[in-house]
Amino acid sequence: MRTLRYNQALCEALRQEMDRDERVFVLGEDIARHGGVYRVTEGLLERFGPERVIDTPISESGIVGLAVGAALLGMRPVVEIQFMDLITIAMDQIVNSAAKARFVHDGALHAPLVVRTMNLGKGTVYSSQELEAWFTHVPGLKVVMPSDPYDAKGLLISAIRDPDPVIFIEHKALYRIEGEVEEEAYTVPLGQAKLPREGDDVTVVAWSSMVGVAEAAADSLADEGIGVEVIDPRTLVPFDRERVVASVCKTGRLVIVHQAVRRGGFGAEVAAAVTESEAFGYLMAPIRRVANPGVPVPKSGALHPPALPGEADVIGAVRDVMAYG
Amino acid sequence: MRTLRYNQALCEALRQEMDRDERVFVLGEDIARHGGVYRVTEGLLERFGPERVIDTPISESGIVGLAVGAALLGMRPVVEIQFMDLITIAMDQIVNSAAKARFVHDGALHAPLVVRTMNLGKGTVYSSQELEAWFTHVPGLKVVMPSDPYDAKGLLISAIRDPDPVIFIEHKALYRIEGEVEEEAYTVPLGQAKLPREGDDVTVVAWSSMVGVAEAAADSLADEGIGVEVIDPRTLVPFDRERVVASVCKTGRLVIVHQAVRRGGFGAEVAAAVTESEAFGYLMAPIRRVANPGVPVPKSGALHPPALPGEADVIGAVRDVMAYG
Amino acid sequence: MDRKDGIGGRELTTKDLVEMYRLMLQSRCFTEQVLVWYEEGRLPQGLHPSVGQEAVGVGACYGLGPDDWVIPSLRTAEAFWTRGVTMLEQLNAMLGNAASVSRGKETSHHAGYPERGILAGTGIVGGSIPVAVGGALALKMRGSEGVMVSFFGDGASNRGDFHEALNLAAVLEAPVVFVCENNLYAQTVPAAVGMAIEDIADRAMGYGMPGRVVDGQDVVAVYAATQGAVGRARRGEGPTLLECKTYRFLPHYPIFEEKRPAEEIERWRERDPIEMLGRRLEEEGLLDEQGKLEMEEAIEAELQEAIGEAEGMPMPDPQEVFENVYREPVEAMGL
Amino acid sequence: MDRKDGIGGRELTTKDLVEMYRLMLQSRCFTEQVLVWYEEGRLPQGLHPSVGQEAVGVGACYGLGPDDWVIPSLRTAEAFWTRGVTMLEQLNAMLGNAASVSRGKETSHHAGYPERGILAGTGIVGGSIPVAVGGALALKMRGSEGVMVSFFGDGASNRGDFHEALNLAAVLEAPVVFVCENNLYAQTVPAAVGMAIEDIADRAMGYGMPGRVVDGQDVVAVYAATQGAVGRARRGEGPTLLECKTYRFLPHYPIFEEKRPAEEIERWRERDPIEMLGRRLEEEGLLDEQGKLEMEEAIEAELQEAIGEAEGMPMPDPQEVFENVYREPVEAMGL
Ligand SMILES: Cc1ncc(C[n+]2csc(CCOP(=O)(O)OP(=O)(O)O)c2C)c(N)n1
Ligand SMILES: Cc1ncc(C[n+]2csc(CCOP(=O)(O)OP(=O)(O)O)c2C)c(N)n1
Ligand SMILES: [Mg+2]
Ligand SMILES: [Mg+2]
Repeated sequence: MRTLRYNQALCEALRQEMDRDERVFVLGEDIARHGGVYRVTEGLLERFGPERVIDTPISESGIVGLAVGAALLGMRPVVEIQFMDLITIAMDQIVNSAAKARFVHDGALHAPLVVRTMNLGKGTVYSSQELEAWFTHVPGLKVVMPSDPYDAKGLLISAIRDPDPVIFIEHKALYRIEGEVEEEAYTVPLGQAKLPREGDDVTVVAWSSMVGVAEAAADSLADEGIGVEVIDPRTLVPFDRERVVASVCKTGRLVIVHQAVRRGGFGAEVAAAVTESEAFGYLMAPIRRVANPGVPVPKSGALHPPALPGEADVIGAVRDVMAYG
Repeated sequence: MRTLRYNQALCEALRQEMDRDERVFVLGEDIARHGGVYRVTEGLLERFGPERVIDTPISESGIVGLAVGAALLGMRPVVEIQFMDLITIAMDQIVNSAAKARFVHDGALHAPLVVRTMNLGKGTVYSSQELEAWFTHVPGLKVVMPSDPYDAKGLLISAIRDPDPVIFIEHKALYRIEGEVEEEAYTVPLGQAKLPREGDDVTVVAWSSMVGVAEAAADSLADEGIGVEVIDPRTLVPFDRERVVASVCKTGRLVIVHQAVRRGGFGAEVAAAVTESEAFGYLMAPIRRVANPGVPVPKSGALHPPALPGEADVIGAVRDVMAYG
Repeated sequence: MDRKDGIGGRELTTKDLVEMYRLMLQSRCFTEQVLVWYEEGRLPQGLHPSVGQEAVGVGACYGLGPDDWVIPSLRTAEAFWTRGVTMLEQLNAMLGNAASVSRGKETSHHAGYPERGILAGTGIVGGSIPVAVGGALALKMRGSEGVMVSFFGDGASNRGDFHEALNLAAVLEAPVVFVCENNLYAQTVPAAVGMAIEDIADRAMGYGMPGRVVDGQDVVAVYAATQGAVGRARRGEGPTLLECKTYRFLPHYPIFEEKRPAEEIERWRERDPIEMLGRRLEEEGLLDEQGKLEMEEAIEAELQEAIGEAEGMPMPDPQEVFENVYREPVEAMGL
Repeated sequence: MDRKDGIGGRELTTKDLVEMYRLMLQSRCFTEQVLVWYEEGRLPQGLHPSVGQEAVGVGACYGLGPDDWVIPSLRTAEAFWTRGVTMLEQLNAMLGNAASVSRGKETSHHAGYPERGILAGTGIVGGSIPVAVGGALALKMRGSEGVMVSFFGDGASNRGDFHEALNLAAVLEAPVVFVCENNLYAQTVPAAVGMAIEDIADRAMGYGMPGRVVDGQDVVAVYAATQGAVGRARRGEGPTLLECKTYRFLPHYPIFEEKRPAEEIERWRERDPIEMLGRRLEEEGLLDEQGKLEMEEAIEAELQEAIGEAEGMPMPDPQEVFENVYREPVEAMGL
């Protein structure tokens, strides 16, 4: 298989879906003439023309609302919101117009739109927030967070074909990573976790940019003789609960890693779900979360270490749960 | 002490704070001429005039942004957002303008505003969402959810005097309940839970409209010989973690009750925090959450039973955790 | 046939005028009766009465075709009637019974009837304006001749979504007609407190589209203005903002106290849209007192029958609440 | 002294004109130097160059008093200089060192300097327009004579917050001046693609406030228009929208490819605001070639000294990230 970068894999997914299905169109700021700030929509304008590749004014709420209307009347819009912090403007349209359309129409209509956005991880205070947890709390929305180029393509195709509104969250730290990607269009089903590392001692659940960090930590810990099982759920809604629960039943220890703020983060949901499950009886140590400790992400790199979770934090947490009891 | 209804207690808090501090003013839709849909601002226009009691156009984002600006330049605005679902429009201003003002100005300025809003519990699909979890995830915000008239007054006064932005969440189901309320202005500190019921067998953490439900369940369960300790955290940020952890260390069992959707709800955070804490070693049963199981709140009462948690659900969950193992 | 001044639509026949009268009358009868039933506790909810504003929804929807779509505001009951929804259907929706269009999931003013070109609006005032633009864009992209009509109030025109939606519609040349029902109040806040302008139509200029003030009490004027705008949209000439000046004769919702000046209400009651058309029909000898009475009796009969039938319907199975949250059942989400 | 046509402010002296020239020149030198340092990896970030637009921020802020406040856009570097912020201060902010105004928490274009009447804007385009209205309202409520000046781009004027903010300002008669820097592009999207109108000033009519088109390359014109609007606001006559037509000579941000038509850029470069004022100063014998050179040298010297000093500063202690999230330390939140 050839390799592609994460952003190229996404671009290929869009191109192939637009080739396949003329109802698919893309819209957002700087996505047409410029090809997207992260080049995910590069070349689409030239191929599909300005009717299907639309540069919009700065109107995040308006364009998501517009996409909902287009989806309800038979199109398959893919909106780009330039970074996650901006989605704060479009929450009404996502939560009220999109998420509830199928419900209020009792299935007679539905809103098959994809909102692509990205967590930037480290930007300014106003461009570093990771807000996936909000969307998981809203019935009607699916939430997808690919961690590598292969999944990026396959999950985006699944998201576009999915009949429900999908919040598709990319990550700036991943756009340049390369990986093998099939040329043909393919789907990665929503709701199936993958296990980039298997191990018997500790389960580490991580997603998006944190999967690589967890893998690196697992590799270091292997040298210490600690077997870490890394689970990448790939989609938070639907969530592959069974896979996580089975792993914790095996290892008896769980560490959850995300870059978002710990308090109220989706890690809490994973921890709570495991604690509610049959895995409870197997837990040998408290569940640990590695996450932003509750601060805005500051601009200065000097202030990053305590704010942003890294490999050392994961290693520390794994050692802690191993040492418990 | 005389008794007041919850909404009257809130109104008294506003009136007394406006008497005390001329920087305090209120704004929102239908709050002046009409006195608020739930009469929380009744009589304020007559007493303080239209400069300090402002009926605004329907501009939720604009009025929260406006309140942030006024707060930064020395005022103490109290905004009303007519119900929680509407706050989806104002998320940018809350999350970016308000929550981060102190941080980006490194304390040289801060934004002492209160956003009052209410969970309606049962309305239409579009007026029943309980979204407190979102705000707990945002560093810089405090989140207050009083469950009775006494706390309503004392916590609102604390919120107004607090130098940080506070999301103050009332509940429609509570507005008419009566309770004893001191005439003088008083504060209930943010971050201190209360224990409306003490018990040794199971800890039940519940807030807002669910406190009464939990109390009723506790009373029924007492007849069965089960001692339920009900904890009302009163504020989710700051959260009285110590009190909850100590209780679980004592009882070994935890049930969390909220009306919001379970997935991604604040109950997950409570469960995760307890699982991470020293209480872990005392847990004798899986933690259980009683909450909306993941559906929009439907309009028809016929569809409510599975969607809305009630006393029977709390009783069932408590019995479950008692029966475990 | 659309004239340059934005007046359009085919010539209305006697039958049309009588039917418009009937639709407005039905709306009035339905609303007044529902409010009584609500008072009596016979219905679980009231509604946002459109009494006084009937000409707007009827005039704007009359003349729309099967490919056209509308999104009513919380108050545009007339859009439902004019698009062919029956009183029984809306009563089912209000009761939330198993026969209702959403099988109890949502109520009448947020009901969608896709096969009659009605999309449900959300409860967030102004939120459906961008949705309407998207619907219009989809119609255009799919090569349909259809046009979208978006209804909202004066209050909604102060929402950011109004601004973004009208701007988007203009740049995308979406086939949409914006019908602002300016009834001078947003709940209890006078339009004059919510904005420092007289005519919302003036906002159109800021988007590069035509804006017109329309007499919202004159159903024929509303019809003609809407048809003019619909014609423009159908020909690919883009969106139009119509501001229909109107007034609700009743409070926002039953629980709201009436605090508007009595003389203001009185003044507007003199321009009752039903009476205005009724007088014309009478003057032109098209419908006399007797005809009106028979019409009203027919409506009342249908209404009484409908409530009986609606009340006789079973309620939905509670477990249906887990359906149509997603295509898959809720449990499939794993959490 | 404000004339009826909205032109106002005291007569500018020679000293004023030379100082305005100097401020624009400093902004240009700073930006160009910073972009080089950024290329060289000497600074951790670039900036949104205002090259070509210097007349707007300088003209609008010149003449503001100590009680007045501004919120700059991401591109209004000139607001900082004109309000007295030094190049050293902004370099500290860019480096995120311990001496920076936010001790590393945020960067230069989102920096606030309260003691100089500068509020930090957020990174959400348009988001600070309602905040400015609230600031203005606070000034009015506190009985201050101060006026708020809100800067934003053409792109921001398509945001819902622009609409809500201008409408609120009008109904509340807030002492605020809206200065739209219309540089014809929002990142890579031409204003003509983002809106179907020529003049953003036309939007003012929809709120009931005056809107004026201003030559944004002519610093004196910007000064006079702003002073006129500030005078109105100070007298309690409410807000004004000024649209300054301008152009950025460089791409949005260093990473963006230049795709705008070369001839368009060329055309605007002929109206370089610094050269325009420079020519006038020369013609009027107020500042000659030599004087300009000396001025530039002085700026360069200050700049070189500043970077040395800024680079010599210690970085903040990482634990400071836990400060000023709340008044209390983060741990006090319990979770
Ligand atoms: C965004 C939003 N804000 C507030 C409300 C509460 N609310 C419901 S109807 C209404 C007034 C709407 O006024 P207008 O748009 O003029 O329509 P009208 O009711 O007069 O027909 C308000 C404030 C809401 N539903 N949505
Ligand atoms: C609401 C929002 N959408 C998108 C962005 C990304 N973005 C940053 S600057 C910019 C363009 C702003 O254009 P304009 O308002 O004209 O200001 P200019 O950069 O031209 O000075 C965009 C789209 C943002 N920061 N905020
Ligand atoms: Mg109205
Ligand atoms: Mg611009």
